[in-house]
Amino acid sequence: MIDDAGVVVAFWVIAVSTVVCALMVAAVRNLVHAVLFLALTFVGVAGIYIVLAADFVALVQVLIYAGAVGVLMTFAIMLTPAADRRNSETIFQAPAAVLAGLVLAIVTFVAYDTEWRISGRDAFPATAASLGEAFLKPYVVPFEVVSVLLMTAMIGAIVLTREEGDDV
Amino acid sequence: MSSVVLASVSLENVLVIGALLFSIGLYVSLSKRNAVGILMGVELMLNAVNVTFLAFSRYVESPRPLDGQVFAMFVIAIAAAEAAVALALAVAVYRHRETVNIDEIDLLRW
Amino acid sequence: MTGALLTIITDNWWDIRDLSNLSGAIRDLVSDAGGPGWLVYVVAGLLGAAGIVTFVGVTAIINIWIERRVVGRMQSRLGPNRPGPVGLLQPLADAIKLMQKEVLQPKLADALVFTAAPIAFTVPGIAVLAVVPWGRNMTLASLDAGIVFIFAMSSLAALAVFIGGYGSNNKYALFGSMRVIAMLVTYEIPIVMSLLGIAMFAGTMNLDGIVRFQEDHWLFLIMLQPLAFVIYFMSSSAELNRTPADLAEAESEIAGGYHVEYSGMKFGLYYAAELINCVTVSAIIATLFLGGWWAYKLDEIVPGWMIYIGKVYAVYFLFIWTRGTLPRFRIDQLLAFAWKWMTPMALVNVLMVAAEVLIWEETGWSAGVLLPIYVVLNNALALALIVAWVRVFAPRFERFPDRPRFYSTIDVPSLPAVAPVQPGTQSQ
Amino acid sequence: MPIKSEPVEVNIGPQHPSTHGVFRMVARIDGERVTDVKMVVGYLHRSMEKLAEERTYTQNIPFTDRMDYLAAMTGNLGYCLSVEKLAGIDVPERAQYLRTMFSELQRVASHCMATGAFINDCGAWQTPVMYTFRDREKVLDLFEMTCGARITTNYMRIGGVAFDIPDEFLPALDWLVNDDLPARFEELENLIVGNEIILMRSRDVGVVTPEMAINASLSGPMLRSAGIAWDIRKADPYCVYDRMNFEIPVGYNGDSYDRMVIRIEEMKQSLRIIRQCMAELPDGPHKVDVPLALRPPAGEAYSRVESPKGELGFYVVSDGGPAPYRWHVRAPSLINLSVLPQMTIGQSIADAIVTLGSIDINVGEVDR
Repeated sequence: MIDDAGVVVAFWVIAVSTVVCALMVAAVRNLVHAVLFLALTFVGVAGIYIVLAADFVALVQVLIYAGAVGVLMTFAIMLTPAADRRNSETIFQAPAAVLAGLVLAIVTFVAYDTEWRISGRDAFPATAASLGEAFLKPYVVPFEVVSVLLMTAMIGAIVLTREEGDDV
Repeated sequence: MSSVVLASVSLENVLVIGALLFSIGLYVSLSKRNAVGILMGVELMLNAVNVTFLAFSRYVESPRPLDGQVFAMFVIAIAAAEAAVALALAVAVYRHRETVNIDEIDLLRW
Repeated sequence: MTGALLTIITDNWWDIRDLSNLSGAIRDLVSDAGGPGWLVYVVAGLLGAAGIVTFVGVTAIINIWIERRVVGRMQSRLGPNRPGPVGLLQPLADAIKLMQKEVLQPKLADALVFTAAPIAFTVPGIAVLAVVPWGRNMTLASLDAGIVFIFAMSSLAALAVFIGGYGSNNKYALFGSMRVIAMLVTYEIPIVMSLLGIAMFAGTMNLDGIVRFQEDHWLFLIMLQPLAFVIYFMSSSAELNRTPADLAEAESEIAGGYHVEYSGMKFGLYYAAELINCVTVSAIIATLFLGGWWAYKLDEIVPGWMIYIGKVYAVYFLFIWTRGTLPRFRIDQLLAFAWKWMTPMALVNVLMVAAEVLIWEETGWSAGVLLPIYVVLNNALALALIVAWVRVFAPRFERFPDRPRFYSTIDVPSLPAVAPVQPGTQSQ
Repeated sequence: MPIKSEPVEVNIGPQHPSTHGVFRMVARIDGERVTDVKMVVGYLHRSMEKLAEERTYTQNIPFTDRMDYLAAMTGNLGYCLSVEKLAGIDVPERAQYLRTMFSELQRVASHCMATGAFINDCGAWQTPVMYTFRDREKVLDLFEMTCGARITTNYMRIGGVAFDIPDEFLPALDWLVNDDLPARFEELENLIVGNEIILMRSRDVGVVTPEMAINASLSGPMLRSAGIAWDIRKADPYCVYDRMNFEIPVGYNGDSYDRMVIRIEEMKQSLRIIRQCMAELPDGPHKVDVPLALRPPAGEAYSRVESPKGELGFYVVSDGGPAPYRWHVRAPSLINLSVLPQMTIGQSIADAIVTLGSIDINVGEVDR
């Protein structure tokens, strides 16, 4: 339970603006604007992380999502022609909306229906060191697998985009 | 302070925010025409999942409460890799088909 | 309430050596007045933020003068010296001029992106200043992962520059944006790697903790990590768009790059933000490598934040110096330099630090014995690597000598005799 | 399948920090690489060659100031030489020496400008330009002392020079060429010759091969950088250059770096010539009297001088009237510029700027 009034106010402000930004991603016509709102959403989500006492994850979120993925997406948009920069919907708009609403309803129902085993503990103390420990002790195998995956993804991305017959 | 509605943030509140983000992401990824737009929806959903992970990590009784954060980190790492590959795919598809509109890319082979 | 006011007066809150006295006094005032705990937090945070924003505003203004004046001296001229005493009012004149200018926006520019970019470029630079310690107990937000915060903010600034150039709908601006991204992708790696050594030695990523480490072990980390300092300085000058790596602006090539379409106060914001970012990086260097507010025994006499600002300006002077003296790299040379020199060197540095920290922890020898040895070792390594690179790997142009050859006589071909043409006979 | 990239057409100029005036270079750029360059000249065209047909021979001298406004003295000199050749006027000895001295001083001033602007194009933030400007100012001070003008000197006259040098001129010149400028050039060389970044930026950038140079009829430092020893002062001596002892620096590779160091060495050689002129300067009249409305006999004359930019030639045709029948200027800037596409295509955009800077054009002379 988080009941420090400052944090509560911060949470609601951040949460509302994050959801509004996410809605703008769905609503705006211009793909570049959508990326910008997406970056704002990422920053807002990082704010929610901070409220949830995960400041290290929040910083990584800003670094990876808002910085890297945002730039990557803008880049991808620029590599495609100007005519394709609208963010229009397909014919699946209505079914998609229905499905999304359904998911929202179910998750909300489950969230309120379930009896959660809430622990009364305080926020975590500084998490960076304990996260590092977790990565290198119990989760060392997944950690290494992720690093291999990142390497593979990097090579894969290079292979996909490079010119055929390019010797470099 | 208790007289004010919403004076505290409960697990359910965070879960609903996560659900909202997830459903927006789902809508975006299902309805958008542009491949990059779809990718945005996917990223939104991954973020929503992360919010949920961290919410459980913060609130729920557990012997190893930090596991939620560790999972979130893994999700971020994999999402970064996925974004790189997906955008490379989008660029590659554009190069072959001169479009990134999903409804025009309807052949399994070209 | 009156009692609290009295404490503020009787307490030593005016002691400028430690501004946390002031915030403590305010905290007492609020809690004595019956304010809730979070209000103290908010008030102290707002005050700190106000302080930092004030500092940023004042620095941006002073730096305009300092930079123009110092560079002027380096260029054997005076620099601004007309408005006010020794030209001190020049920044004011600049600001008034910029504010009076019409804010132009290209017709086909993306209005939202075009407007948002300068703001998004300014904010991260200021935000970083929140995590640096200004003095003992004078950190606005003592973040546990302060170094990661620095990386996160610098990547945000790059996004801002990118979208600004993209939104201008100008080819030069687009070139600038593309170069920013290429440089960001390349230089993020050496920056992260170079600061990794610092975090490993200090055992923390908290900037307060790093300063405390330097205080405890009685040395500046630049002595332990000279190579990291060189790498960080060079990469951040690339990230800051300052010569020799100001490719994204490249006045002489792409006429200003990403801010070529900006005018009036929007340009002023870019201009100020560049100076602020430079101060921010100087502040990071002063904190991580130069001991922050701590300076041996000096910080017992002089207020810590004064020492700190002094160090920040010392580093800032280095940036002005490079700007005043060096020509610019070409983009491929700069990227090659980052990939072929900085990244491997940073990796070598990280390995070296890892081994040293491991020895320190495993043997349990006292820091007083080990650290001097490490200082000597690391300095020798840095020197050896730099010299080796200059001698072995640097681009060489020995195919041709630097100096031309000289001829005192030349073969004169005999000029053919031409019959004079009478005027009027020529065809028009 | 290759990447379908769209080449971008970028207007470098007419308003651009590095085009040294209103010169426009329409570059087609693929990524950072220049694939095509179109040059557009004429923004500064003032139709001087046509205007000259309406003015007397003496009235035309100011036009030559305003062609290469960074080297007005050599412009004056070339024109006066051609008219003297046409009219058969002998110039007094003292005037010959003064002309040599001033055209060498002008070469120092112009090369200072060229070197500083070139380093500026390499991206140094105006520091070298300020240093070289400081030296150039001192030369211009001497011009002002002699003829009252700094840039558009209008000093040479048909049959001599406009004014004799004042008494305080020679001591000032002595200080400049013996004390000040050698130290300044040494400082400049310490700063830029062999500088790693400048080497990286200018070696193998904008290469002119000897064949290219001869085919395009290049001249001046552009030609000499390609390894061809050619200098009008040696090949076709005018004034008193045949009595002077000096050397011409010649490059190896024809790249931008060679052109830069050749300019620096030429400045030193100019100081050598000036010293000899000072030592040998004879007494006597500084000009011969020439009728104001000079009517040279019908005929034509071409005379050329080695201006800082290259071979500056003046072709004058007279029909016996008070004004030239036809006047044409062989402007080295324009001709040196003609190889710009060959030099820049295939390089990156940054190199193209450096190449343009190393040619040292003067748009006033390109367009006339």
